[in-house]
Amino acid sequence: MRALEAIPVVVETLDAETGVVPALLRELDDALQGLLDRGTHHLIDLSTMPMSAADRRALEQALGTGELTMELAALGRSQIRETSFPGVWWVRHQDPQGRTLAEHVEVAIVPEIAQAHASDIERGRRRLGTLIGRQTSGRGT
Amino acid sequence: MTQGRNPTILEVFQQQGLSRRAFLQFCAATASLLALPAVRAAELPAKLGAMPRPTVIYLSFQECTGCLESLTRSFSPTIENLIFNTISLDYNDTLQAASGDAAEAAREDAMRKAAGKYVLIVDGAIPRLQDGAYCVIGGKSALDSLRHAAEGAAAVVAVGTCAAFGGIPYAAPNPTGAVPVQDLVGNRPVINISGCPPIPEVITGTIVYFLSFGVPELDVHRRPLMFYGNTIHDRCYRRPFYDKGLFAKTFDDEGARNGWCLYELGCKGPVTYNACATTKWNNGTSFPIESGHGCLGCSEPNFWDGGGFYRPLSSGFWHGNVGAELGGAVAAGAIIGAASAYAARHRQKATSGDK
Amino acid sequence: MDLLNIARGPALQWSLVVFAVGVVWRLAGILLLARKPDYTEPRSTNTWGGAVRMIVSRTWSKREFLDRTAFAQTIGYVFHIGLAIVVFGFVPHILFIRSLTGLGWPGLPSGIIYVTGALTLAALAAALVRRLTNPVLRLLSNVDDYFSWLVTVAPVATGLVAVAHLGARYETLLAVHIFSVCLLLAWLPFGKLMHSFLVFISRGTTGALLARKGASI
Amino acid sequence: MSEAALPPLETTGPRFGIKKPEQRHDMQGDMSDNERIAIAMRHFVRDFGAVAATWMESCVHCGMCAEACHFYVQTGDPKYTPIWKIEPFKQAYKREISPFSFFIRALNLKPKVTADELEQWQELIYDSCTMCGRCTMICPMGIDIAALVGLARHGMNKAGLVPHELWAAAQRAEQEGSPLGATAKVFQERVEWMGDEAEVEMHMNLDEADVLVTMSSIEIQKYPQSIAAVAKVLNHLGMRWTFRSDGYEATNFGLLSGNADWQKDMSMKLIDAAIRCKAKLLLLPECGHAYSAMRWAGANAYGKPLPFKVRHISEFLGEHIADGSLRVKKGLDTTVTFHDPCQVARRGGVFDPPRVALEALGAEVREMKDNRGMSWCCGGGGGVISIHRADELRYKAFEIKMRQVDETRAEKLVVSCANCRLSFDDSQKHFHWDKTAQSLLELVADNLAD
Repeated sequence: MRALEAIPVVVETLDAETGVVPALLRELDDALQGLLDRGTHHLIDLSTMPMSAADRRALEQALGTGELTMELAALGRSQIRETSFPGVWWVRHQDPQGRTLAEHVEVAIVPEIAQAHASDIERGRRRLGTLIGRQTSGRGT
Repeated sequence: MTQGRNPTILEVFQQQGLSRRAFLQFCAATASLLALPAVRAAELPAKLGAMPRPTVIYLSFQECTGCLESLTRSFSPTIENLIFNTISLDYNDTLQAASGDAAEAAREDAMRKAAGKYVLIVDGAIPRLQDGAYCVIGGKSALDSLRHAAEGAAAVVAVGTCAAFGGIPYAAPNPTGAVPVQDLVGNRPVINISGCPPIPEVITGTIVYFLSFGVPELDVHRRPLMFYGNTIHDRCYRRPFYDKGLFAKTFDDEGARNGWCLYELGCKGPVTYNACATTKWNNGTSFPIESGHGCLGCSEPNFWDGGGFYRPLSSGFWHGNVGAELGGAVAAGAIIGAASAYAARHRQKATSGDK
Repeated sequence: MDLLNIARGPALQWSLVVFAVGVVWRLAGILLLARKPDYTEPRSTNTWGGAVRMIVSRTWSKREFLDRTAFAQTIGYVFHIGLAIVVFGFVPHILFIRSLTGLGWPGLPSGIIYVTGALTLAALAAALVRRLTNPVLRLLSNVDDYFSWLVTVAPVATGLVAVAHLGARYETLLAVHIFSVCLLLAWLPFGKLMHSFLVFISRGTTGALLARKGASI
Repeated sequence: MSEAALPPLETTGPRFGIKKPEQRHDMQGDMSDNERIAIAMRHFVRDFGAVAATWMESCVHCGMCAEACHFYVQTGDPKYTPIWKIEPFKQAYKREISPFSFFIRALNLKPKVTADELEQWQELIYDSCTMCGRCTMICPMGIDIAALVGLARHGMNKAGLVPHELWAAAQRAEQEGSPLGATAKVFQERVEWMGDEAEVEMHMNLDEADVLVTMSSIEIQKYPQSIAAVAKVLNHLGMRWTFRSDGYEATNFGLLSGNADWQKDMSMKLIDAAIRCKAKLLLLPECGHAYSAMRWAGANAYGKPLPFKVRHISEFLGEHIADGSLRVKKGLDTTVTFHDPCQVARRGGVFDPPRVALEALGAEVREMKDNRGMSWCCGGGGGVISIHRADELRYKAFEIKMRQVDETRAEKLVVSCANCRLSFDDSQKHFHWDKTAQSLLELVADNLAD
């Protein structure tokens, strides 16, 4: 099917800033205030936002990178990166093929996805129980 | 395992060795797919997680299994597949191993157990003539099994244009008297997910939305507005060419090569509502127009009888031979005209008699 | 979608049939009336030349009349030429004509069509205002004038609304647009819009008669 | 009807015509209104051929014809819009003859025309329309409105709705051969008198001649010098010509009043006379509607092509000067402006011959702003000059012509139509204007080369 590749697909992309970044920064500022006063979480879903590539670059540049980056491998892979502003996290979820499924900017002490959840801990603890059980039974209790 | 009730979706995830974080990843992906507003997206994990794993009955009638193929995405274990696991698909005569009476008994049992709460997915149109004799499964006609299944369903999801609007079986001359689901099911909410086939993410996304938040906002054809709110034309990346008046005249001319608008090659984008231009197909790879072919309008009623896939949308839509009819009209006009002129002359002669 | 299918299918088909019957009926009804021979000695026998000359020359006012007719005539030409550009320049229209006759030609960018459509609408509105305010026109005008105006404006207005997707769903707007075209086609032969045909016949006839006498055209 | 019973004439003053009646009778016959309407519509409908029908169907109510009509332009009254003048007749056409007439009658889409509507329209069809055809020049649909008004007058005439003076003049013409009392006897006496007065050889009632010369009553009664002038010219050309007392009156009040039968009678008189004397040319005098009646309608009254040519005197003079057979001297070395009579120029197609003649006489022709086919009407044509009721309106219309003549600052004003001369003379007295309209024929006759 070499002929098909020959057809160049010219896609016109808008590569100018649309002015959405300043608005987002002001939203983050307000969310950080909410986090400090009331401990409320806030999430901005970037993938549903009409942002051009230039906007995305501008936002990344504005937020910068912080000290902590986490890598999560569960259903797919996720990168959780603290921005240069503590409490503001850049979270990207990818499917096993590496396609970005969702991208969020979260305002929280630690993003909820990073924290271990009670139900996981409890199942973990049971597994630990069976592990301990085997070791003690190994010594004939 | 908690006895006595169906496990919640979160528990199903965990039973498969997946952590809550995996579930959160799944919720984030689905929320962005459904373009849920921030408030709803935050609620999704809690709502979906706590949902007891719903029973799903998938009945196939006059269909080509294209929708199922699309739904199961047999060639790549993607996020949709997992959705597929989170819902307890208790009956699907194509996928399940069981068959014959055992399978039917299992279905009846599942329906009885989750009476009033299970989700009924219907694929394919339902023939009515000879009271459903054209489609009989296990001795029961499609007509009867749909009515019976719909009784206990929390909602009926008609997947594919056949189930939603009748599709191919419904197209002229419709020998079997096929009708869409919505013509038969009156007392249960019906959600149409039209398309031939529909986009996989649209099917699963709608089901997830329904599980979490109930029946989504529907358009005039009962299709979820979050996927069927805009026409392909309004979201098409080739729209600037339409506005500039640059059109491909054939499938391999300079216009086609430059990716110009396919309006002249019969694209039905302007009158077709679907998410192809945004969500796209095959994991966001492309959609019909992007790969050089006009939209067929497959998510709209009667698209099979829409006057030809390669005739431009604005061309006439004639029944019968235009030339002959207009010729006949001209002849008729001439005769009536001549008659009126003759009558007029006659009136004139009548007056010229007297002084 | 079925409203649209009715509009672009049977409705359009029947209105074209009515259009064809009506136009030929009216023309035949006029042209087949008695024609008296003229035995006088002609000053010129180039009557066809006179006919063509009048058809061409009457498209624009003579110098002596221009200062009194320029405004009205300009409005007239803005919407006549505007209608021509929109109807014959917009690609979907061209494709419709091609589906009917097989004839096709390259179209204009849609942007230009939208601007022209708006200008046409404005000119038609100005024409109506003039018809309602000018004493001569108020005296002359009857139901046919106002209804024919409405029937001409409707396709332009509904066309622009359809293109801009204002209000209802696109297919409903498109259906309304096509129905308005059906109304125009069906009404044309029975009202003042018949001048689209009669203008050539009337100017030609008079041009020929005057040329025969060598009188001014 | 004896001499005394005929309507009285006004013989003194600038305008020779029917005397202004104390009591106007603008309705003839004692028919009831319904009868009047019925006859009017029947006879109106009878005239309609494909051409008139095309015109009746083509009007788009654009109102531009008003901008060309001197009566509307000067008064601004919308009722003088040319196409409005035939509105009742359009109604009748639509009801009786149009392609959809059956439905229009059945559904009564166009109401029947009423008697008082017709009476109201008399002023529009006669007083305020000289049938000059200027509206025909502007109509974007090419409708010959002047011709339609002519047709409309047939219906009005049958309905007995002709203005008093026009009916009186037409009656005199039908009965005694001339609208203004120029009977055959009076004509012969005048010819003899002019023959002696101007020492010109006159020919009356020859059995055979090449040219049959006709005159208009206006010239016979008010401008008799024209009789001598035409005789001088023809003798100078050495042509075999004659007057005929059995066919001399070129004016046609049948046409002006709308009486088709009388129009035919009057035309046939001239045609028969021309045939009797085996003429090759019927020479029409300085008169406008005479040209329309004979040149462009004579053959149709006769029913087949005429065995002789028909020429207007100004056309005749121009052609013979141009081909050198008529030699004149440059006795008119001054600035001149020429008024084109509507029926001869715009409607008749005679533009250049008068100018050839004037230039041959050494005059510097200064054209008016609107001239030739676009010339403004003198306001008196189409019988309007004879209707006293229309005088105010006619004077208003004349103001345009007066202004355009003055604008040329030409020293002399020349015209080639006796009816126009009446209108110019009458208006000159009314406006105390310094210009007097002069006859082209008389100027040529006074400047023949020796």
